[in-house]
Amino acid sequence: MANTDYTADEMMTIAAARMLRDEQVCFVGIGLPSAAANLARLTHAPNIVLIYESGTIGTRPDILPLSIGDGILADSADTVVSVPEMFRYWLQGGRIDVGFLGAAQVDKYGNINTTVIGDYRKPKVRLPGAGGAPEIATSARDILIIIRQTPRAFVERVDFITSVGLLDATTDRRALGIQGNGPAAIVTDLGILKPDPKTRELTLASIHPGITFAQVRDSTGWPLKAIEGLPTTEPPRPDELAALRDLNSRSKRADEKAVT
Amino acid sequence: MANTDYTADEMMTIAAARMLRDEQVCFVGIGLPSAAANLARLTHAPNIVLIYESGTIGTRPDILPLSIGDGILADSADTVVSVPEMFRYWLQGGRIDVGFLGAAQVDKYGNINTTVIGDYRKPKVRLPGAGGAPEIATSARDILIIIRQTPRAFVERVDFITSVGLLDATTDRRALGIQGNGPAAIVTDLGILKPDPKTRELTLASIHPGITFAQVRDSTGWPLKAIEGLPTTEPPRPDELAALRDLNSRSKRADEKAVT
Amino acid sequence: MAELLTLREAVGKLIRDGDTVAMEGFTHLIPSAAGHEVARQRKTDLTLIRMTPDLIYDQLIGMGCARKLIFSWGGNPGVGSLHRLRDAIENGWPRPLEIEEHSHAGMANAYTAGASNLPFAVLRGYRGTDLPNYYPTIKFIDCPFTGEKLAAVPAIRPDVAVIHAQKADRRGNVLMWGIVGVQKEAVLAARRSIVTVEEIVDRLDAPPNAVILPGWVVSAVCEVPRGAHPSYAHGYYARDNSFYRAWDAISRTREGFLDWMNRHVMETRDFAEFQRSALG
Amino acid sequence: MAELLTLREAVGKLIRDGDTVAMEGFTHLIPSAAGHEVARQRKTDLTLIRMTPDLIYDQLIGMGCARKLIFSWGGNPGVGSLHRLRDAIENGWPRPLEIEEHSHAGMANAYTAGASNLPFAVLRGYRGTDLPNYYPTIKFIDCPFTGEKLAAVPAIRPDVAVIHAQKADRRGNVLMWGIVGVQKEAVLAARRSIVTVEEIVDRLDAPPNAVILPGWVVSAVCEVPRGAHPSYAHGYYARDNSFYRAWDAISRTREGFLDWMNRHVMETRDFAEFQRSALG
Repeated sequence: MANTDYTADEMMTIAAARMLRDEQVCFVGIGLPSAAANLARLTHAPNIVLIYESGTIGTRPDILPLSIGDGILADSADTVVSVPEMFRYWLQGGRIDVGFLGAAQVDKYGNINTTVIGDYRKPKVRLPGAGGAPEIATSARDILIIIRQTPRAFVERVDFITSVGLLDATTDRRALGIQGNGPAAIVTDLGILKPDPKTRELTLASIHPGITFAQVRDSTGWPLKAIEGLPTTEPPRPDELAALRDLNSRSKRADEKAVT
Repeated sequence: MANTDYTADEMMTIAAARMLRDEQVCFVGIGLPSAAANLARLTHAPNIVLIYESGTIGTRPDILPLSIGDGILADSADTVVSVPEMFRYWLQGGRIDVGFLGAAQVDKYGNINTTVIGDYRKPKVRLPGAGGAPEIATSARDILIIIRQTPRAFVERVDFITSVGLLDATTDRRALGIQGNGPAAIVTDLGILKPDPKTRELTLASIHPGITFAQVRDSTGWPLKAIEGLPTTEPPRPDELAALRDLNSRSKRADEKAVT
Repeated sequence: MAELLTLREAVGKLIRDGDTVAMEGFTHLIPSAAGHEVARQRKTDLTLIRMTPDLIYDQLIGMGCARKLIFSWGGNPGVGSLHRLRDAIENGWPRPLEIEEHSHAGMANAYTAGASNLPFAVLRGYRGTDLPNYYPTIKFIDCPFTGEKLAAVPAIRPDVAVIHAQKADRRGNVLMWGIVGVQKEAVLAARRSIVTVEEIVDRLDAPPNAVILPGWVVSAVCEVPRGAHPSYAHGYYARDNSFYRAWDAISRTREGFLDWMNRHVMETRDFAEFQRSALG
Repeated sequence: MAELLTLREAVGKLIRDGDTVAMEGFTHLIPSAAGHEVARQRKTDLTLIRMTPDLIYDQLIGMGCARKLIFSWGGNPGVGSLHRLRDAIENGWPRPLEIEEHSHAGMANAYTAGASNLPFAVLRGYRGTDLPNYYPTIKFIDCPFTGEKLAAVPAIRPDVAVIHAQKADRRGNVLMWGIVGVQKEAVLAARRSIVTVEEIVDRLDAPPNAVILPGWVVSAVCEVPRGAHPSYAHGYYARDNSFYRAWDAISRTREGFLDWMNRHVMETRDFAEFQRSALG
């Protein structure tokens, strides 16, 4: 049944791209989110509006940027604004439908850690830190997270809340005055997790072809549940795969050519 | 002695222009302040930086604008910024040496009224209101005011403080957290008034040629004092007069030509 | 996503009686044609917001469209008074006009807060002036770090913002240049927006970092050539200073004003016809 | 009024030991040459402020120039960790590094407050995150009108801001375009400033509403071609992604790092010589 002529990363990127709709305004993190968002733009969502925190609005790069502020993002944008304007008028302004984030660590309630593993004052591993994520996570209407699923990355409770997800079983985002809804889905290389409407706990909502539930459970740092009648993710369609591979190979060629 | 081949308004504008120094950064009101500031630029202060609240920075109009946002101000500027940026980064930012204002009414302590004559809720005369003046009056390092001197305009106490001068005999600007020094001089068609260093009361510091102290006193709504050994303002020099008249006639011609 | 509409359609659809409406444009790019259309459609009970009411609001106030005005400088620039504004404030004609007065800095910051989805703005302003004595919308707060006292004003969040710009493309992306005032902030602070433009073009050909409003933050774009007259549009036409002076006489009496408005605005179909009627 | 100086002169004159220094440039226009010169002149005890420390601060931290870092995202973009930054935080090498951490939104607003001469900035931020538990510089205040709780951060007011831009004219007016980050705010928030540029020209030929810093708000302008490398200058050269990747290996060990810095930075005279030495 499953076309296995694709990688787990390809499945992940394509599954994430599918969650975006045409004409949505999407605030895009660099790396996996950027790949998925641009794939959406090049397939089913040609009028999606992509925004990068470097200030580029309505950008249409024909290759994937390596950094959040590559020249191609400015060249292909409808407009470029300053970073303060981006965070004040556009993100905080409430104009973002989907905030699309990566993460180093995510917990059962979709809280994100990109700051430290271990104690903040005496970290085992020092990670890059917050960047734009804390305010993307609260100001965008909905949040999508894309991340490879491992027990180290999927933990019961993050060591440090860099960016809020759904907090915990008892604290409501609204009670803290947070405007956005928080994580709508976590797309991984194994499946798609969504918060349970009652408990807010991330629950497996779709499993990628060829993956077993045991595999997903073993890659998760809390006792993962799945929804009733767990569906299998539609495998990558040929047009999706072709578009993604074109994008990746164009990006790779451009990167090699640019070497000075 | 006095060359009388000039008008009182010419003396006023030239006396005001002389108070500006080269390379100062001057936030300019429209009308008389704009005329004086541009005259300074065209005579002894070629590198004065003129800023208008419409967002034009480093403007060098060859004719006088009729409005605060004429096209010539943008065309001849080093840069044009938005109005919020102008008030936030440039005026409030503390970058202005001299705020140059007009007024409808000014009182003994240099407080300015451009809001109402009479009671605010039941005004005898409704004036245009605050505009940029309240924050120019507090954020610029020093304030110059240019205004024709009449008993109606020079009052013991303004009906409404639109923009603070030196408040009164007892209240200190610094105590209110105001950063700028306030009025350094009021230039009129009769003379130049400056605050007494002790009492803060506006005091005649220079009298224009051909004007008597009695005239100035009768044009003032409080018992005006003069400084010891009151000097006479140097009459307009031929180069000053020529530059001012050139500027005025160029402006008049441009205005007539622009009639549609 | 911006719809390309006629101005009549846009005003009919997007501005409702009782709305709070901000028509901005700082001397430059004043949306005069849109102001006329609001009068023509006899919108009422509007709360009008604008830093400089100018002729555009003098007309709407004189026609009785407004119940309240929020502003910071209400004169005829370089000429004198706005007679209809004064008549409304001083004599309640044609109806009482509630006013809320600010400084330019206060309003510019309030628009910025609105565009930023903040409930208030902080500024070094209003200290020592009489305005805070009359308006509870001007408060003073303490800096949580230094204890300094600073002014605070509530954000401006209009129902509708109306601006004029030089160009839009067919996706409704708007480009303006020159003196750009608070127009971007006004549109971003508002729930809905109407942008009239000099022309709709295939490509904006905007320089880097130009002042652009993407079509997806604008409700309607309407092509209205010379739609800012007697204000101006940089690169298209100059300010009509003589009209500003003429307005002083037109607006001085109630009868003269009504006669002129009826003849040239209320009884014309659109701004093109107005111009033929009033300007020859 | 800006002086046209060599970079060596500018750094020597304007940056003092113990200063708080903000070197900004968001991916684009990073003032790398100026960073080298600070290391070359062995400035010490600096408090370094920068949203994204990037290679420029990895180098200064590894050379022991910094006692404190204020930042919001500290990685090698698209590559991985900043090894010198991590070594300083995790192991205190070559000296302990105090850190103060924010979000991008927090820092961008703090720069804006600095440029605006306000003591603090208000934002919808940090809610529900752990950062406020560690830093008293993140507080929550109540809106005086609505009672809503909002975050507040103190303004950034550096002693010196250092940026790179595309062009300046001989009066020191600076023009930049493309991704302009927080550079304008950084310069306006600082007491002193150094701007390195790709070229000094007779006329800027700037488009309308371009991002310009007038010469009178800049302390020194220095012509340093390719001065942003391995970052880029839009219109001049592209980002050197391969150098960012190479940095991972260069900086991984203390010895490798010191060797590279000594050879290519400390023992070269200026950025032109550095480039010949390090990049061939």
